[in-house]
This record gives sequence, structure tokens and C-alpha cells, in this order.
Amino acid sequence: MIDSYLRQSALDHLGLAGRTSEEPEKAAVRLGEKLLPAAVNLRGDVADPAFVAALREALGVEPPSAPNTVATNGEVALLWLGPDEWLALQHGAAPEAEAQMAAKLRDALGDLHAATTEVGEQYVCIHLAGPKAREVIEKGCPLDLHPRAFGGVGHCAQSHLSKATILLHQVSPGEDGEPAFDLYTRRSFADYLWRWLEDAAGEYGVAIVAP
Amino acid sequence: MTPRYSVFSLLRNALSYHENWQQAWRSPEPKARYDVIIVGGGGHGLATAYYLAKLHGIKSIAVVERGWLGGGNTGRNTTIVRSNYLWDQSAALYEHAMKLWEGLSQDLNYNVMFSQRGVLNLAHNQHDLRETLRRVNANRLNGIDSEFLNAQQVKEMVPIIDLREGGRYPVLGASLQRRGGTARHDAVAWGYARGADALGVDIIQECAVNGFRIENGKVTGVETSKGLIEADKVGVVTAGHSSVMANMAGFRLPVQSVPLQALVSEPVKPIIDTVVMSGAVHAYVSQSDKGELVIGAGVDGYIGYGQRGSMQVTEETLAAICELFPLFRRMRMLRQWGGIVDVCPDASPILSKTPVQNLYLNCGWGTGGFKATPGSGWAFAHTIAKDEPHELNAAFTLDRFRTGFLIDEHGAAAVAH
Amino acid sequence: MSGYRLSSGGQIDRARPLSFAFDGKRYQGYAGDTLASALLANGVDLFGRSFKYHRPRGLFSAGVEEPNALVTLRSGARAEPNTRATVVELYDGLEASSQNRWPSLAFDVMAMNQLAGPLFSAGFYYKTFMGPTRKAWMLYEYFIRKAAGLGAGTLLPDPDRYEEMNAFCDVLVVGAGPAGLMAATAAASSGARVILADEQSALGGNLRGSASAQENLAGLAALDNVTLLARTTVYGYYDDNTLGAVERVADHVAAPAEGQPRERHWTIRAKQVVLATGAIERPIIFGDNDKPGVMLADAGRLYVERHGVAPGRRVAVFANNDGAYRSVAALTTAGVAVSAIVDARREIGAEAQAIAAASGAELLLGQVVTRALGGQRLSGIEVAAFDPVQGARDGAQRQISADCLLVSGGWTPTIHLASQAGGPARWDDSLTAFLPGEASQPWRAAGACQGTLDSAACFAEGAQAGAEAARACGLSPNPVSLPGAKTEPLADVPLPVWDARPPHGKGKAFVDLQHDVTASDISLAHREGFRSVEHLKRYTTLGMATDQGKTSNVTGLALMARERKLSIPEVGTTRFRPPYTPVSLGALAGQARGSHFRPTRRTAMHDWHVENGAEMQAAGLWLRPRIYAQGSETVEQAYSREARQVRASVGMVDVSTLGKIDVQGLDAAEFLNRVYSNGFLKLPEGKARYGLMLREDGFLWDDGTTWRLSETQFLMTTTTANAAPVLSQLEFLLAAVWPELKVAVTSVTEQWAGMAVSGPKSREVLASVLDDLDMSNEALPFMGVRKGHLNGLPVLVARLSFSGELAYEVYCGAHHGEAVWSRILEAGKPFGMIPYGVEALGTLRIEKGHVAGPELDGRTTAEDLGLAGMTSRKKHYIGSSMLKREGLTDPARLKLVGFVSADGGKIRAGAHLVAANDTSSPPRSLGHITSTTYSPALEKYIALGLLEDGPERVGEKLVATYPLKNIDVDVEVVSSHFFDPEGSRMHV
Amino acid sequence: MLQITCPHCGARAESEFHNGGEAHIERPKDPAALTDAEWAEFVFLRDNPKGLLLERWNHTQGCRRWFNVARDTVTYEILAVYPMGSQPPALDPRRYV
Repeated sequence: MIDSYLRQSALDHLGLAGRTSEEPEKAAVRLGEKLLPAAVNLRGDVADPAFVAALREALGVEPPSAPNTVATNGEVALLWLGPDEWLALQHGAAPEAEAQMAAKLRDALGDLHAATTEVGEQYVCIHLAGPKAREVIEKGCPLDLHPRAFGGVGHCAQSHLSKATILLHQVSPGEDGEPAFDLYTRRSFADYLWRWLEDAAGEYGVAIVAP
Repeated sequence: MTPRYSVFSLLRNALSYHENWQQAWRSPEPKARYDVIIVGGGGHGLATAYYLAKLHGIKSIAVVERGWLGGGNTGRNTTIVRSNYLWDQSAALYEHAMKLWEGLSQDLNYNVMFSQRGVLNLAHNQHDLRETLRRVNANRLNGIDSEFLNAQQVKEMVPIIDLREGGRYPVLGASLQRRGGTARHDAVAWGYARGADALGVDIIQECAVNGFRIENGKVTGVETSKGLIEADKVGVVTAGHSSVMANMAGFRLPVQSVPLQALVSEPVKPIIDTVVMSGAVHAYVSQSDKGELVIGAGVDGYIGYGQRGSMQVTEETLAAICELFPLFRRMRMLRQWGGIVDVCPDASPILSKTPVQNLYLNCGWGTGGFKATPGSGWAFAHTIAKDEPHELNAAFTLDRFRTGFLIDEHGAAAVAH
Repeated sequence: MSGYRLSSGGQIDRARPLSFAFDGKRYQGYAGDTLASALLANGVDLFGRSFKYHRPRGLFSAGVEEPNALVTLRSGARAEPNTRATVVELYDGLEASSQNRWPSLAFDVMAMNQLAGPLFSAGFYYKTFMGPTRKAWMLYEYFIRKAAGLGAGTLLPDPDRYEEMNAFCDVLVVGAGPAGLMAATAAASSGARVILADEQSALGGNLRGSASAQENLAGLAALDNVTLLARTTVYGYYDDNTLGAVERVADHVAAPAEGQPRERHWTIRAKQVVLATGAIERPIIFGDNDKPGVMLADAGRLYVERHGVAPGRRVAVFANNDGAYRSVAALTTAGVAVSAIVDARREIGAEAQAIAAASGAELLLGQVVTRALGGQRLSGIEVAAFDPVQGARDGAQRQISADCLLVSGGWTPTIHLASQAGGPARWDDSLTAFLPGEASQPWRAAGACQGTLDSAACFAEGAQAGAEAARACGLSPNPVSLPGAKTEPLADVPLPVWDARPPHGKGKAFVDLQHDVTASDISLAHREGFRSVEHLKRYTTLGMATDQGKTSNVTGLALMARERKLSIPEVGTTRFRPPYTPVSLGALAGQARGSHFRPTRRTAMHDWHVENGAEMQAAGLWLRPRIYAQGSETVEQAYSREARQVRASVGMVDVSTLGKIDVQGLDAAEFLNRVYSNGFLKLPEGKARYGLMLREDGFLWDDGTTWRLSETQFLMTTTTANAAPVLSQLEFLLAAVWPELKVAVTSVTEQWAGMAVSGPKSREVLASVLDDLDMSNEALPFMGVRKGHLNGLPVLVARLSFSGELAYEVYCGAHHGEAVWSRILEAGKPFGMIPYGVEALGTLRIEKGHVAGPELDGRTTAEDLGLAGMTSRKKHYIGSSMLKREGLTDPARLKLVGFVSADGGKIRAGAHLVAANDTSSPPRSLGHITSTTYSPALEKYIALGLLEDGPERVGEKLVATYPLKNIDVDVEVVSSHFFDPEGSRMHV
Repeated sequence: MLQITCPHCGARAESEFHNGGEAHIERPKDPAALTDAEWAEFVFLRDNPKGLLLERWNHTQGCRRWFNVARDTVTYEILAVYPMGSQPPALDPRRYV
């Protein structure tokens, strides 16, 4: 039934699909949107085995307790947001996935003191890759993205890029000199942030891709 | 007897190669006691001493200053003068200051270069417009000159402004106070100092106050780096350091001392003839007589006595300024500095008696102190001389935070300067 | 005409001639020239006019310290006034013009100021221009402003772009001279992340072009842990080792390439910093020392060695230290005649003597230059015997002809950054200079900036500083080999000579060339009591010019010390503030330009609104539909139509911008009960309640409805403006005040798209699109909340009314916002359903007397707004304790009432209320109009306002006065509930 | 530009944080027992010291957690970071005049 409706990303109006580049490898920065991830915000006590077990049962992943790290089973990723907070993320899932994930979690958590909130529809995921991807982010974000400081793949951090709050997740190491990041922002800021990124990448050469 | 300044005295002295000018003020050693000691040798403190001597016939007055006079916020502000405040009490106080400004150079026989070039407060959205119109009408009902300009009229008055039609922060209009403008900040301190000195006030620089002598609830003297100085009455006018002083006197204040930054550009030929302020984007600009663009920023969001603030605050201010005046991008920042401003929760000052008898407090001017200098000194002098506030400052008590009679000047006064 | 291009030498590319223009006249230079060197090579000696006296001025230096040679570079939108010709890299087609002169540089009418010179003493303007009338100053000011101000800024918007970069490193090295190069090399050897920045067009400083520097730089460039930044000025040292730098990416070309920024602003966060910022030569002052042709000695050397330009044909040298002899040697090597060397010292070292002898110049020891001769340029100098104690002697002056005088008064270490991040500068008596004080942040200085002028020593110091910095980062540097540099026998220890004038010397002696501050101005400042350094600067404007006193501050201090009979350190030094050299405002503003300045937040239905004719209006960062104008409708016509249609049938408004907070946990109800002024404990599941939030001081803060979705879960809504502040406040209360409460709050503002469906037909419309909800009054009563589906899509439906009509709020997942919005409108077609904007939203709520932003302005209490009933007496909550203070219960407080105009005419927002019989002028304000609208329901203008004893005045006739336009409207005070006060319509 | 070490996320730029004013201001446990003056003291009166200040910060652009910071208000040096609800570490109570 839902399919009878149009699910719209907050970047829909930019018609990115129609602007994808023929030869992205020529650009130093590749920009694209990873459409409509499912996401559930989780609160709970990682020191409580029952909480950890519930997440393992519902998602097949345990919440990472190390700050700014990501645990994943290839399908669902748990991004650390705070000492008692995580974001459960799933890309390329069916529209119902988010509600189902949340339901599974609520069942598993039972009456533990924990909170489960569906938040996928307030995020937009922008994917940046390429030899200059890091520089583009560093133009507006006060995070040190050098592998030595950021930690490389499997690490995430919340910060701001220019005037928008972001959640940054490094998804490719870039030993090949081509690191890749998933950058999450609130949907109302997506248009602003996309334009900012495309403009900031301009001096290096930018290609729009469908990641 | 201090000789008068005039073009003739200038000519006369020119002929003698300026060898015969007298010092603008003496540098006396402190006496053992004074009738009144003013702590703080900034504009407000010196003005207080001047009016105490001039209007209240008090003979024995000292101003003690820890550094050099005028070295605090008096010498660090962006010199804007206006009186178009929202509430009756504020309007009355600032308008009284405005009237004193209008004759100050002549009164002090010192050119403070009070330039009534007009002050514009821009409105960028419907909310701004509503508040602006309310304030303009309130000003008029308080007998304060206040006009409203639509976008086109703003453009005519400030041709270099970008109205940003359709932009994020379009200029929809502005309030204008033509009698507002700027003055030469150092000259205000020096003029009051010279005037007070001529009336016998001892101005004691490089004299830090380390404590107050308080005997059964009554202040009787000031402990300074030059020893104890006794006094019947003590007025504290130390802006950012008010809490430090209050702490020495044994009470606390509803005040936070935060960094406020400003900067000037290299001098260029006249390019903007009025003062332009924007509350929505926290920026204000005018051009000094020397040709420097004088730009003020918002305050930092934390307590700081370092007379410096964060880079990001300056960057945000300049982004705003360059949006309104895109042609400023190629001009250059020449100097950048910070002051320590004492901010009250209701963005209004405290001009009041204190829990300590005969100890009086003048603080909380936040980012708006300079424009009030003459009125503040005038009213504070009255409060000290009569041991009770003048009706102009009756509402600006320390007690209002208990009673709830706040004078909330947030927002409606644009950037609260 | 005295400067000329040497037939060989210099680091210029003679194969690449460049054509350029100064004041419209075309010249030729070479790649590697600066504008200054190229003009000098073309024999130009008049570069500018001074600020106050408009005296002719020539080239004084070869770097950023230049006080005289300020030009306007480029033209049109890219014109840059006050640009130092000495730092402008020459490019083909460069255009520059002189400033502050009229009609021409050679003939400047304002030079008349010199006649009035005696009047223009320091601070003269404070002493006059005070009459005849109070307003007279405005007239004087007009002319003073015109006369002041150096160059003219462009009037066109800057076409160039500026970029920012956040950079992190282990070691930042500022300055790429001998010390800096070695520091970077040593630090990099440890694998540290190193940034090496230098303001010049190429790295190397004094070693520029040398083989050792090239080798060194090549080595560094090859390392991926090293970033080399030429043309980059580190201008400011901020807290926590954050430094600001500006990279001039494209200032050395006519215009930036496509997409290329003109400048890039770097915010560098370094673990350790090495300051290798060098030193700047300073002059000795004497009579008419501002004559074109008088130049710093080292500048003369640089023009010869770097640009292959001779500064003059008959060059004289005036020194008090050996430094100047490097210049003599350079000139001799290049075949430039040095006619005389005047040295204040009675003896000089063997090396210096050898250089002097080799130059063939007459060597005058124990003598000084007392005066410069000539008209618009130097023609000669007067020389007199000098005694270290008495100074120069009056009497028999010998004259020596010269067209260029190279002056060296010793070196002033560049301690600006050190001073910004450290304690007071340290005075060194042997160097007669200030050195860096104690570091208050992790930096170390190396080389000339801490008084080490010998190259070999600079190499060693640099290497050591770099290694120490790396170690401080926990890394282990390797030893580096130092370039072979012979320790120079030249000693730079100067004989203290500041003012070489004899007691009755002639001519003005300039301390600050750009601001025309003379030695006698400093005496005057002292005489009048302006003796502290800050007073001296502010009264005389010494060091306040665009060169920030780089060549004048120390001399000024020395002269004040002489007046006060104190030592220089006793007089003190001024603290340096950023920037080291002026920084363009554009670079600091960076990318925050146009649509990047502030975000524009868009709701899920944004595009629909725009496509359907909405006029969008800012609400904070959001854009919301104001009206959906049809044809040529005015705003008033549009909102009236929209509001009318809502009451007549049904309409829908986008309320997505309201803050939404998911409140979960066992103690959720208890928590809400403490933050709202009204009760929430007993709110049943499936019900919503309107709540008030107070500030701790008792004033109203925010309002909204909160929906109980389950025993332990609530959905709180806030006003658009307070969405973020309320969330922060809730988080704060849970973290700091009631940590024991088991509650979690999460923002879901953007998870949900929200739309309010209002009007008598709203039930029918929704019933027709919702799959599974019984919309009957029984099943979904007023304030009821239900979960349902719309074509299978989960939605939340709450029966709330802000308009006084039967109304519902429908929330759906944001991805479907536009789809659901259009689907509901489609279903509403048969009823003539319309979208409405915030204007009509306002009209509807004003007709009902509901308060909003204009009334909730942070200055009102619940009682003021007739909401006292919502402040519980039975419980404690945030704000309850201070609610009853006299200031908040004062009967004289302004209270909310309604107003209707007597003749149905317009009541303006911002109008003030005065008594009808108040004849005083101006009349006393009894309050003001907060919200106003034309009411289609009542078919007249109505308004809400705050009025002294408002409720007691209902029925009274007042005047709504609008002094701005001299409009007075007779109004009647009425209840704020204009329409359907019983609320019958929304309960159907 | 301060670098503040969030106890959870590590050292971050000042622009990610929001200052929440003086720390250890205990909200009265028995609200009814206080006079207006005592309430005014709790709500408005602050030490505003020139020197060592214990204050609250929120990592608004990061983990959104509140924490306490001991900072020198003259040098802006951060002397300690410690969690909400815990007592400040022993520090030399710097005061400048």
C-alpha cells in the first residue's frame, strides 16, 4: 500500500538522479545521496547485560561502548551517539523496515529502562568519496579527519558542517587515497548542506553519483 | 585654572611650538581621605566625579583607576550613541544622556566629536518589523526622535547596502534615530578627566582597589595598592569587574562578565555616513572620522575576563557584514580586540544603592554602556550625593531581581547597544 | 630618477618581461619583481602622500612593514585600496594607482596642510572645532572625513570567492627562513604532521633561491606528513593553540581561475608551534627623514639581491650597527656606488671596515645624519659629529650629496604572535629590542624573532626548536644536518641612537611615517600628561596606521622614555593583538555567503507550497507559507479568503515546523508535570493537553500540546521558535536537576510532517481518506489522539483546534509529507478545501483570542494573558515559586484584552493605546497592540493588545495611536475571545 | 577558539558546545520554604569570578550530554572536566584582582 505513495527524500527536488556523472573517476570528489535509510534511536544502559542481549537478539549486533565507533553485521549498523545512546541504521531496506526494527527492539527490550525512537525519516544521508573528500568536509567541519585522529573506517562522530549538525561515518579507509564518508543531517537542512558541499567541492572538481 | 581650548589657544601655542601646553590633568598622590571615592576611571566613573563636583558641590573627590584612565570598555567600544530604547525607564535614561551628549563638547571644552549622523536598526523579517514599529511608536510617545524607513529609503540613505531582496535576511526596513550617531571614545574619558581635574577631583591612575573597609554595614574606605584611602561614600563603576568588587564588599550580583569583540578596517575614504545595526545577524558598523570601518560583533557565550573572544564570533559577524555590504569583502581588518561587558539578565543596567551603606553601584550596562556615559554619570552622581536614586534611575535597582520589576530590553532594542 | 635595473643579478626572470601601469603610465618589469621593485627599477621615486601633511613619500622598505608605498591595486570591483607595493607580486597587466592626493601625486593640493602644519599637533582636533554652534562639528567633520581615509574602496560587490579550511597538525612552523626551514625539517623527521607557513611568495626567507634552501624544501615537499604554505600569513594566535592564517591563493594573478578562491582562511589547531617569524629593521630618525630616497638598509640589499634593482646612483648609508654593512657589501658586489657610510659608532669591527674599504665609500665614524636635504626627493644629507651621551652636536654641518640613503638603526624582532600567546615582552639591552616573553601556550621561538641574527645560529636554533616540538608531541625526531654557514663576523649589536637630531636641528623628524607622528608630537603628549603607552598611542595615533608601527613603535617608546627619564622597559610595551598584518574581511567571512550564510530549513511540503503560489516567509531558519495568493490578491484579501473558507468549510496548514519531542520512560508523566504549569499526571492515554512552560523566574516561556501515546510515552510539541531551547532545557533538567527520573527525550521534529485540518468539514474530509479511524465525536472526542492509517500509511491524528473550528492535526512520516498533504487536499476538493498560510492561521487564532509569539515575548506572565487558570496551585513546577512576586502580580501590569475599531477601520500592529481624553503631548502609553488582523468572521478589524488593568477596562473607549504616521484610531476594549466564546464550534 | 574535552567524545572545537553557566547551583529541594529573596539568589545571583570558575557545558553538536568544566576565566585554560552530579576535583582557587 505504501508503495502506492511517493516516498520523497529531502533532496528529491534537486533531481540528482538526472545529474549523475558519466565519468566520476575523473573528479576529485564524488557526491551522492544514499536514499532513505531506516534508523532507530536507542537509549539504554550498555553495562546491563539484558540490554546488550536484547539488541543482539533484535538486531544481531551489540552496541559498541567505545565512543565514536560503529558496530555492524553487514546489514544493521549501530553508531555510537553517546554513553547511553546509539543509532541503529539500515541502508537499502524496505519501507517497512524501520517500523519492524523498532517493533523487534521494543519486544526484545520489554520493560527495561530503555527508549526506542524511529528517526529514519528525519535524516538524509549524503555520501562523499574521492581523493579530496576529506578536504571538502574539513572546509566546514572542525573535526580532525586524519586517520591517526579520527580512526578511519568503523568510526563516526557528531559535529557540525558549516551551520548544519551532522553525523559523520567513515565507510572506506582511503589507503588508496580515496576515503569515503556517509554524512547524515536533518532533512530540513539537507538542501542547504548539499548545495554547500557541491559548492565547496567545486575547486577540486565534483561528480554526482548514485552510491 | 585650566586654560580653555580653542582655535585661538591652538594658534597661540603653535607659535610657541606647542611648548607651553599644560597637562590635561594632574597626577596627584592620594590624600588620606575624601568625601567620595569613585572606583573606576572609565567614562562613567569620570563623568560621575565630574557631575558630583559640578552639580552637587562636593569638594573632595577621588577617582581611583587600576590602570590608565579610559583603558577599559571606554576605549574598546564601537562608539555608538542612541537613545531609542523600548521601555519608558530606559528611554528616559538614555534620552537624558543624549541631551547631555548634544552639549558635551561645549560643556567640557573638549571636542568629543559627537557626530549625529543617524543610527539605523535594520529589520529583516516580520517579527523584526513588528518589534521595530512598536519601538518607533514607543520612542515617539517618549518624545524621542524616531523614524521608520522602508527598504528603498534605507537604500537611499546607505547606497552601498545590499537589500538582499529574496535573500535569506532581506532588509525590509529600519528604524532611524537621526540624533543618534557616534563620538570619539577616548575623548570622552579625557574630556571628563580634564573637566573633573579642573574642578579639583584627584584622578589617581595605576591604583588598584584590593578591598573595601566596611564597619558595621557601612563603607568607610578603600584598600588600594597605594594604601588605605578613607571615604564617606564610595561609588563603584567598574563594568566587567563589578562582580569582583561586589565580592570584595561581600555580596553577589546578577551579572555575568562576557567577552565582546570589535574590530576596525584599514581607513578608506568616506563610504558609509550613518551607523547601521542589525540585531538579527548580530552586527553593526560605522565609519570613523579617520576612515576606518568600526565593526562590532556579538558577545561570546561564556564568562571571560581575558579581553579577547573567539575567532568564530568575529567570522560570523564579518559574514553578516559582508552579506549586507558585499563590497567590504576586499577591505581589510586592521585591529581586533575584546572588552569585558557586564550583562544583566534583563539587559538593563543597575544604578543603585547596595546592601552596604554608602556603597553605590553602577554596572550591568552590557554592550550599551558608552552611549549612556553622560546620563549614567549624571544619575549616579545624584544617587551618591543624595543617597537615593534620581527618578531617572529609580527603576534600575539591584532589588528588581527579587521583586520581578524587570526592565527587559532584550530583542526589541535590536542588538542591545 | 635614481633607482635603476642592474644589468644582471637578482632572482627575477629576465626572459619574462611583464607590462604594468601605475597612475596610468605604462612600465615594464620582470617575473619575480614586486610592484615596488619594478617601479624602483623604472626610476619612480614618488609612491604616495602622507596621511596628515600629504608630504611626498617614497619607498621605505621591501616588505610588510612598508608605511609609505600604499597604492590602490587593480580597479573596478577588484580594487584594493591601501595595498603595500612592496608585497604585490608583479603580473602582466597589473594596474595600480596612488592614493590620498589630488589632482596628482607630484602636485597635491592638500600638501597645503604642511603650511598649517604647526596647527596639526597631536590631538589638535580635541581642542577646537567646538563652535560657534553645537552642531558646527557636523560641518567640520564633513571636510575632515573627506581629507582622511587613505585610498577609496570599491563600490562594487566583490566578484571573488573565499574559502575556509580547518587544519590540524602536530607542529606548526611560522616563518620559512633559516630557522623555520630547519625547525620543519627536524620536526618532520619524526613523522609529525607539520605545517610550514610563510607570508612571502616563496619559502626560504633570507635563503630564498639559495641551493641549500631549495634542497631543503624539495626534501620537505616530498614528505606526505608535511604541508607547505607559501603566500600564507599566520596573522593571529588564539586560545588553545588555534592560529588563524590567510593563504593568498590567487592574489598574485590578475583574477582567480574558475572555481579557485582568491584567498583561503586557515584555522590551524596545532599541538606545538615554532615561531620563526624573523625581525624587521628599524630606522634612526633625523630632520626630514621622510624624504623619498631614505630607505631601510636591508631593503636596499633586498632590491639589489632579489630583484636586481639599484636603489640609487649615489647611495649613502647611515648606521649604528654592522647590519648595514651587509647592504654595503651587496651594493658593492652589484657595482652600485656607495658614496659615504655614516656610522654613529666611533669604532667598528675589522669585517665592517673591510667591507667599507672595498666599497670605496668615505667612512665617517662617530657621526650621524642630522637632516635629509632635497625637494620631492633626496638630494643630500647633513652630517654632524655624535656623542653617545650628549647626542649630535649643533654647529658646523657637513653636507654630502646623495640620491638614496640607506638607514639601519638595528633590528626589531617580530614578536607579534609570541605576544598574543605569551607574557609581556622581554627587553634586551644589548640588542636594544623587545624579545618574546614567557609562553602561555605551547610555542617556542627560534632565530631572529628572539634576537638571533647570525644564520648559523639560526639553523641550529631552528633545528633544536623543531626537534623539541616533535618530542613534546611524544614523537622522536632524527638528527638533521645543518647547512654549512660560516658564522658571520658582523655583529648586529647596535649603539643606541634613536633621534640623531642636534638640539636645534631643523626639519620635522618623523617617528610614524604613515601617520605623520613626529618626535615633537611625542614630547607634546608627554607635556600634556598622555604618558602611558596606550595614551601615547591613542593621543598621537603612533603605531595606529596600516603598518601598525612595525618600524616606529620602539622608537616612539624610546622617545617617551627620554621624556620621562625612564628606561624603555619601564615605559613598557604595548600588547600586540591580531592581526599581524591586515586581513581581508572576505577571507574571514569565508564561504558563509548568499545561501550559505544561514541555512534555509524546508518542510516536506516546501516544494508543493512554492509550486502552488505560496509566498514564503521566514520563521527563524524555516520558511513557511504566508499566503497562497490568487491572481492579484493583496495579502489581506488572501488571508481573509483563506480564513473565511476555513470557517465556512475546511482548510489545511503546514505545521511541520512545530518542535516535537519524544518523551519516554516510567517517570515521563511525573517529569512533564514538573515542567508544565498545569497538571499532566492524570492525562489519560489517547488524549492531548495544552500546556504552558514558565521560565524559572515565573515569566511565560513556551506553550504547546503534549499527547499521551502510552502509559510511558508522550509526544510533546513546542513552538517553532523554541523547539531547540525546550529540548535543551528538558535534557538539562534530567541531567542536572532530576537525574533520578527515568526519562529519555529525543527530538522527532523532522521525523513527522504535520498538517492541521480545520473547519466544519474537516471530519468528513479525513473520514474519507483514513483507512481505519472512527472519526465520530464519540470515538475521537475533542483533544483525543489516535494512531491510524491513511492508504496503509501510519499516521497520528489528534483532534486539536487553534482556530476554534472542528479541527485535527495529522502527522505522518516526513518522507510522505507531500503525498499525504496532496491526498487530503484532493479528498477535500468537493468541499472547496484550501491550503492556508500563517497569516490566516494568525487571523483565526486572533479571532479566538489565542496567544502566540507577539504575546509570548518573554515579558508576559500567565496572568497577564488570562491564563492564570493554567498555573496549578496544587503542585510545584518550574517557575511556580517566583510567579507570585510583587513585580509579577502588580495590578498595573499590562494585561491581554481585545480591541475593535469604532469605525471598523484598520488597527495597526505596534500602535500604542492612550486614553481618549489624554491631551498631553505626547500622550501617555497605556499599552500597545500586539496582534492585529481583519476578521472575516466579524467583518471588521480586530486586535489583541496588552493594556494597563486591561480586563477592568472592557467597554472603555481608547485611542490606538500610531505617532509614526500620525494615525489615531478610536477603539473599544473588548474581551479577547472575539469569536464563538463558548467554543461550541470545535466541540461538535 | 577553545578546545573543550567532552568526557564522552574527546577534544572538540568550542563551536560544538554551549555554555550553561555556573555549575553546582542546587535547585532548592523544598521550593515552598524559600523567600523571594532566596529564590532571586538561586535564579539570578552568580559568583562570576575572575579566576577559577566551575561551569556547565553541553556538547550540543555532539553527544548532547551535559558536563562540568573547571575553567580559568582569565587565561581560559580548562583545568578539569568532570561529570554532572559529582563534586569538583581539588583545584587551586585562582583569583585575580
